[in-house]
Amino acid sequence: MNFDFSDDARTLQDQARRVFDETAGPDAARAVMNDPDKHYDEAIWKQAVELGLTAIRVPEEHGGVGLGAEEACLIAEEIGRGLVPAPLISTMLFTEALLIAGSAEQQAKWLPGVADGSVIGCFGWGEGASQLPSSMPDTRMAKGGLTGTKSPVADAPIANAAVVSYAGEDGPALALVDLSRDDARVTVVETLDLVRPHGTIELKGVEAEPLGTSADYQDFLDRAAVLLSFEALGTQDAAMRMAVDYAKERVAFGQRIGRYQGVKHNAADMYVKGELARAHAMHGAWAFQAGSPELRQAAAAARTASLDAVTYTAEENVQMHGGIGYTWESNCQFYYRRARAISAMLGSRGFWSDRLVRSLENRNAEAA
Amino acid sequence: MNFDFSDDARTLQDQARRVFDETAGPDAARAVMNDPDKHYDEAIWKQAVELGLTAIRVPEEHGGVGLGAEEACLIAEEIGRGLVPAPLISTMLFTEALLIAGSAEQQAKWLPGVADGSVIGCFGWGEGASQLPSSMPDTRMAKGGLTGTKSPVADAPIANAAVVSYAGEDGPALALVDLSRDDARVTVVETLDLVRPHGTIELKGVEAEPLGTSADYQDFLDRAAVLLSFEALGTQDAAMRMAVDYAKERVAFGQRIGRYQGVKHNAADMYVKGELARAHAMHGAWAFQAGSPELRQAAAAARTASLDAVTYTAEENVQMHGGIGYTWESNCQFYYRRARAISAMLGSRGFWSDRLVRSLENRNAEAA
Amino acid sequence: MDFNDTAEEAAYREKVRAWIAENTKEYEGQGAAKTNEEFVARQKSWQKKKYDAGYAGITWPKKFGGQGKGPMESIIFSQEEGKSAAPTGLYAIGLGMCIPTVFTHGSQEVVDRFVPVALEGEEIWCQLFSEPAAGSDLAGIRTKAEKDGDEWVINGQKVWTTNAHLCDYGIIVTRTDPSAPKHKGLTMFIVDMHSEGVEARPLKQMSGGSDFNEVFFDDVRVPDAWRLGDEGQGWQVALTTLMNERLAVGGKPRYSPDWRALLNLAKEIETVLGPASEQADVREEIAKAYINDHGVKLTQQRALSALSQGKTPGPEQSISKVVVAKQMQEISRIALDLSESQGFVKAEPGSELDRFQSSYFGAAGLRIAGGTDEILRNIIAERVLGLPGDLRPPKDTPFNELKPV
Amino acid sequence: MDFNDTAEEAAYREKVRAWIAENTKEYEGQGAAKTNEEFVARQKSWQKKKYDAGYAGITWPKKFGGQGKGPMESIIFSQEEGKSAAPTGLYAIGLGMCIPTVFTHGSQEVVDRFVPVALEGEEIWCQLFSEPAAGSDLAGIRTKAEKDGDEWVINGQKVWTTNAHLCDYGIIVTRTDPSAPKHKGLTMFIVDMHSEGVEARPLKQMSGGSDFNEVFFDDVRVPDAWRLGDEGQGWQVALTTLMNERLAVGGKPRYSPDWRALLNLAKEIETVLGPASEQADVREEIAKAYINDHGVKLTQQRALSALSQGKTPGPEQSISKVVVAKQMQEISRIALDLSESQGFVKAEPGSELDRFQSSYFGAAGLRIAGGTDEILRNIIAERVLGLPGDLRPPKDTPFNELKPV
Repeated sequence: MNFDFSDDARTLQDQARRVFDETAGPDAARAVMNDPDKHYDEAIWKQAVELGLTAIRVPEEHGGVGLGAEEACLIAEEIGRGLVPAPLISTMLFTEALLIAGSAEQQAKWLPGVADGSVIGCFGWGEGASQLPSSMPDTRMAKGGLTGTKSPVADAPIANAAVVSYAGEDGPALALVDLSRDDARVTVVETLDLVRPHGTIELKGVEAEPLGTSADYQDFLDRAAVLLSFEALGTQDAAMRMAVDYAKERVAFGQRIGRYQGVKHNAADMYVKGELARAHAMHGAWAFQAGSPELRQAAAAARTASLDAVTYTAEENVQMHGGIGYTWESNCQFYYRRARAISAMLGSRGFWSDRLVRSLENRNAEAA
Repeated sequence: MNFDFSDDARTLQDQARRVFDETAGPDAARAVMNDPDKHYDEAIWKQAVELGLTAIRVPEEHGGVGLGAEEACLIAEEIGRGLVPAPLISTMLFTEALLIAGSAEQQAKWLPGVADGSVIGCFGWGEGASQLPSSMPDTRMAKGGLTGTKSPVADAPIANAAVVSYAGEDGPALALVDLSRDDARVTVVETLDLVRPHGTIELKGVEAEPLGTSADYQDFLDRAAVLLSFEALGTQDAAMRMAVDYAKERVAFGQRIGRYQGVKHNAADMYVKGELARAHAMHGAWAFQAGSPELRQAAAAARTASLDAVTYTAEENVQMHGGIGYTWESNCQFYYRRARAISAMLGSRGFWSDRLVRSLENRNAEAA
Repeated sequence: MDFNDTAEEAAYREKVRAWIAENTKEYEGQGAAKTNEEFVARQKSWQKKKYDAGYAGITWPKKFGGQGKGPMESIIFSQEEGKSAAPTGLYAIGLGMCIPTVFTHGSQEVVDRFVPVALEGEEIWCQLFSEPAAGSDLAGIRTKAEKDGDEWVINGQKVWTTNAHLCDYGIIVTRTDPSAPKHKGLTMFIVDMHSEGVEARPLKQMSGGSDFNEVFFDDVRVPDAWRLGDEGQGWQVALTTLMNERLAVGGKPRYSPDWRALLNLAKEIETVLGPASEQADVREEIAKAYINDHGVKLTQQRALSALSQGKTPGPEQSISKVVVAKQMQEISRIALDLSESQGFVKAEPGSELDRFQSSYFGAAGLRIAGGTDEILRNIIAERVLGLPGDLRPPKDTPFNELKPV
Repeated sequence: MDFNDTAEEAAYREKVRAWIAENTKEYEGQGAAKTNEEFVARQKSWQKKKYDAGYAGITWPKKFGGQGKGPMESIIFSQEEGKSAAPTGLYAIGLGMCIPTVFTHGSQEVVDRFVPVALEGEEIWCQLFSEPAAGSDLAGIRTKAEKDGDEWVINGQKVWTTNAHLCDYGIIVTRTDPSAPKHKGLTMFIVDMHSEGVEARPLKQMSGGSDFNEVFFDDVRVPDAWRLGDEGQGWQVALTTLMNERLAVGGKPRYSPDWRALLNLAKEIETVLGPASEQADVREEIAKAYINDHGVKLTQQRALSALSQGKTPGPEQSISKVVVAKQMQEISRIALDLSESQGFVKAEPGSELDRFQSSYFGAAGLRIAGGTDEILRNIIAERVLGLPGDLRPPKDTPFNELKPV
């Protein structure tokens, strides 16, 4: 048994972390937020491409390096930690959709561009209030044309192509849309996250290709959940470190506030939630990599636990900072807002805890 | 506006508290627990009767003092605080059922005995796992004979008469059974509360009288919920005081543990939960007394909040005591066990929070 | 026990309701003020009307221009005022906290100069307490005041000052003796917000709003006659102010959504099992919201009853904010989650969802403002339950020799 | 990343599985032991078999009679042993905590005398640390040891001693110099539990069970040769023992119900809306239980991976108990609530409901045993996150001059 990432994967993670430590983080996020014309930091995107981060999962035949889920997960964690203001997570999800469900032609058309950084991808499932990732979308395909409205879609305003959910024959399924087409209309939509751009994709009979089956869609949800769990864990860890660092320095009533159990136990709770989520996320990474049937439950557990961890930590990070944490100048807001963005990316907590129990029920029934 | 109990009611409460301070409390509870032949403390019962506590709600025409809900609630609180090992709460519920739904004859037959202490009453709704106070009971009435099994019924082994729920025409309703009849079989049933006796009442066509309508039954549930909320608050307050007293004295790492925020904030949470529940319980007492239509929601809120408060406090009282709190010799166990008993007495938290929302929905719909 | 007005209360309510109805007509249908000037002008006009009609300072002693009535009258007036179109808010801190401190601790001269004008609404006041390094630990403030003849010279920075940019005067806590122990070297003054050297800058919050200010003091001079209490007695004087604050705050912000908002939102959300409002987990949250929100309201009514009977409501009041702020954060997050991806899209201003979104940010601030959850729990445990205080460094060390541990 | 056994691990597992299967036949179908003697006899026979076959002290150094293997082998053996009918438990503390302390700190003489006999199972050991006034604060113990020639005389009381009434020897922390600072006046010894003056009394728990003892020492004599470590070094020696404890505890008690138990219970409970297992609030609790329970299991596997790669698992392990104990209390309470009034009636021994009822009581103890939730959170915050310690009274005050504040 070896329940840890490989040394190679860790080395890649360290590289990414070093780069993002220098170039990304809250300051870079703030720069993008403050510039209304800037949807992302192109220099960081370029650097990430040069580092091969968009190419890790792309097979060698398509110009990538063909690495596994472990590497992708650890990179997602670093993207989360650095609040990286570039469309890396979106492009990762786009890539996974093609890997799971894309035909040889579809892969050959899009993946080389992903690997060399010329293609930014995005993924859209949402259509309005109360819809869940498992609901049948209103978006329909007829005669190769896709009609519907997907919103909010992260990074849509800067993406070249989108994978979106639509009403497949026996459940929601994925379709691929070239956003450079004139009839694919993308408008910017304002969200609670002021850094990552979001868009509405309006499709009125836009030419689009189906991408696999509805079973593929379900598998895609699992993989996406695992990747987003690692993003959440990176963000959570950064917020926790920020809180802890402040508690070590801030003085009230003559002592550093980190001495008070009220503060200390709060920090411990952040850590406990983070570690529980990390264990499930690693389980998910293993199941993803190994193609194990445990992936369904592991992914749902990882998503549920990581949303809990990042939400709690983002909220309590503000609290631990006191008044200063509530100011615009403080970096607390980036974590507070990003936690909402991660949740919106793929259905919120309630959907995933229910999916977890459904998969546990199935497993229980099989065992019986 | 005067949102406080009357001075007269407070005076009565003080009297009861003084008496129970001397005679009841954990030591008296322990004595009953340790004596397998003793179901309750007859001396305390006698004293309570002499003090008029069983007579407070009984109309003067039946030998009582005809006081209102305020007094009954405050007495219930003292019974809870003192863990009083005598069938006072059961008899109070029995009395309320007769007051709400009893005919002139029924009242004349039973209430004088309640007032002078010669009648111990009890109330039974439970019939098995998962049944709720609102479910249609299996117990049926046919030709004046009642058939069914009610269990666990608090104080049944020592009661002269029982009010039980049965399947009325349009919902659960109440019936009155004379337990001195040879064919009313009561057996002792062991529960998690080792002080208050519980029984199973087995009825096979036992002669019994209907007590009011199913609407009366619903009203009775509300009043019972308010009374039990006050019992819970008394128990909660006693457990909190026990925890706080210990935290003021116990020393660890050179200081009284009450100085640590970990302990202090826990105590504060006990207090906050207790005060919230108290406010709702007082609202319930007012609505009970005033016959206000707000009673339904106030009673459900009081019951939900008081179960939360007493459960939390009973659990954390053990925790705050550390190892000693987990011993048989410690009095912590009485509160831990009694919290379960109070819950079992009338449907647990989930039922009542749902009933609360249902009544809020109705109110909301009326307002719209 | 009686939730209804007594006969006297009902009569008073009737009287003020009629007066308010008559006198707020001009504000009806007015939108939000477009400029600071317009905002201030409306507030001033309403305060003046109240003053003229004998509804200003309802609970203040008559000798300070008040009406000498009980808290119940004051609450009744506020309730009726709240239901009307009256423009309120600007005087809450000045008349609720600052002026009571002025008339309790100021010289006769100062009282005569400031109190009537303030009550009439002519001059607006703010409270200058918190500093960047002294929030919960107010006695840790560093803003200096040094004596220079008959005047004092103030240097330093305050923060979280409500409406400082609209105010004429403020009450300020300063350190006048850094070599005295922390709590003993403080002195309080009245300061003219229009003096040279005072600069108020809006402080932008995480939510994007700017309800507060940072205020910088650069060689600002105040006359010794404007001192409140003796030199070195600033801590005691500040406690008076804070005592009044405790009575004033604690409620739920008006814009904050309650159980009803969650119920209404959940009713509109269709799930495979029917409306979300029928799901057990959502119902549980609605129940919790009612228990917390309404429980706090009932607790405040208990305190009000005590007050009106001449009893002092205890620090039991502290439960209010500790319950309300966290509840507001939870209910908002739950509503956003229930709304799924739509909950993440910036909502239409004024919509139900917008209220939840604003509250999700506002709650993070409310959990801190006026005492963090942690400080409030300490207060409850220590003052109500009698638990001992946190272990702290020695109290008698001179302030300028304090070394944080 | 690989959850499966490596080839070597699989081979080892195969080997031990076969051996265990062969050697536990005699225990199959045995009910619970009826007497202490029978209980001890079974445990002794199994330990002896393991010893003879080379499966005792798997991770111990060979020079102390161990097998010198890695933690993975030890875990594999325990896993397979756990699936069998083997009677285990009595040696967990002695061989897991006491004897490692003995062979780390005892003289050669002492090691030769005690270690092999203990490993063979002939002598049973207990750990005498906690006292009524020293639980979390172990260094606050008061049991005295005074030197008398070549012997020490022990007086005092220990508590929460597992199986003291069945044990032959124990390791005990005593205070040998009350005038030294708290942590510096301690010394550890081996004590013969059959000596005159030792009395073990069962300690009844809130749950009704008696898994622990109080042990009284009245002029009990131990030879100086049985000292573990130097005089005054007892704190350092005790830390060795506790370090081993940290590796040993943390898991969930075997009898404790998990998410599966709650799911099964909820499936059987019919509500007006169908089985309780379909209700959103119950599903949420099942999900939480899985996330906590299985998350802890996975975290332990992470630690095991680290161990087997020669890395030291950090105090990250502390999260285990803090999560598990509270989760156990919650899930049990929820199950009892779901069972309504039936959940309150003493359940059939061995039934699902009985497990929830026992766990509701057991959890209250588990939240305290081996470090309260509060202490564990402190450990996580201080040792993992590097936050500063609680402010405490001076460390160098002589123990007998300490005055609690």
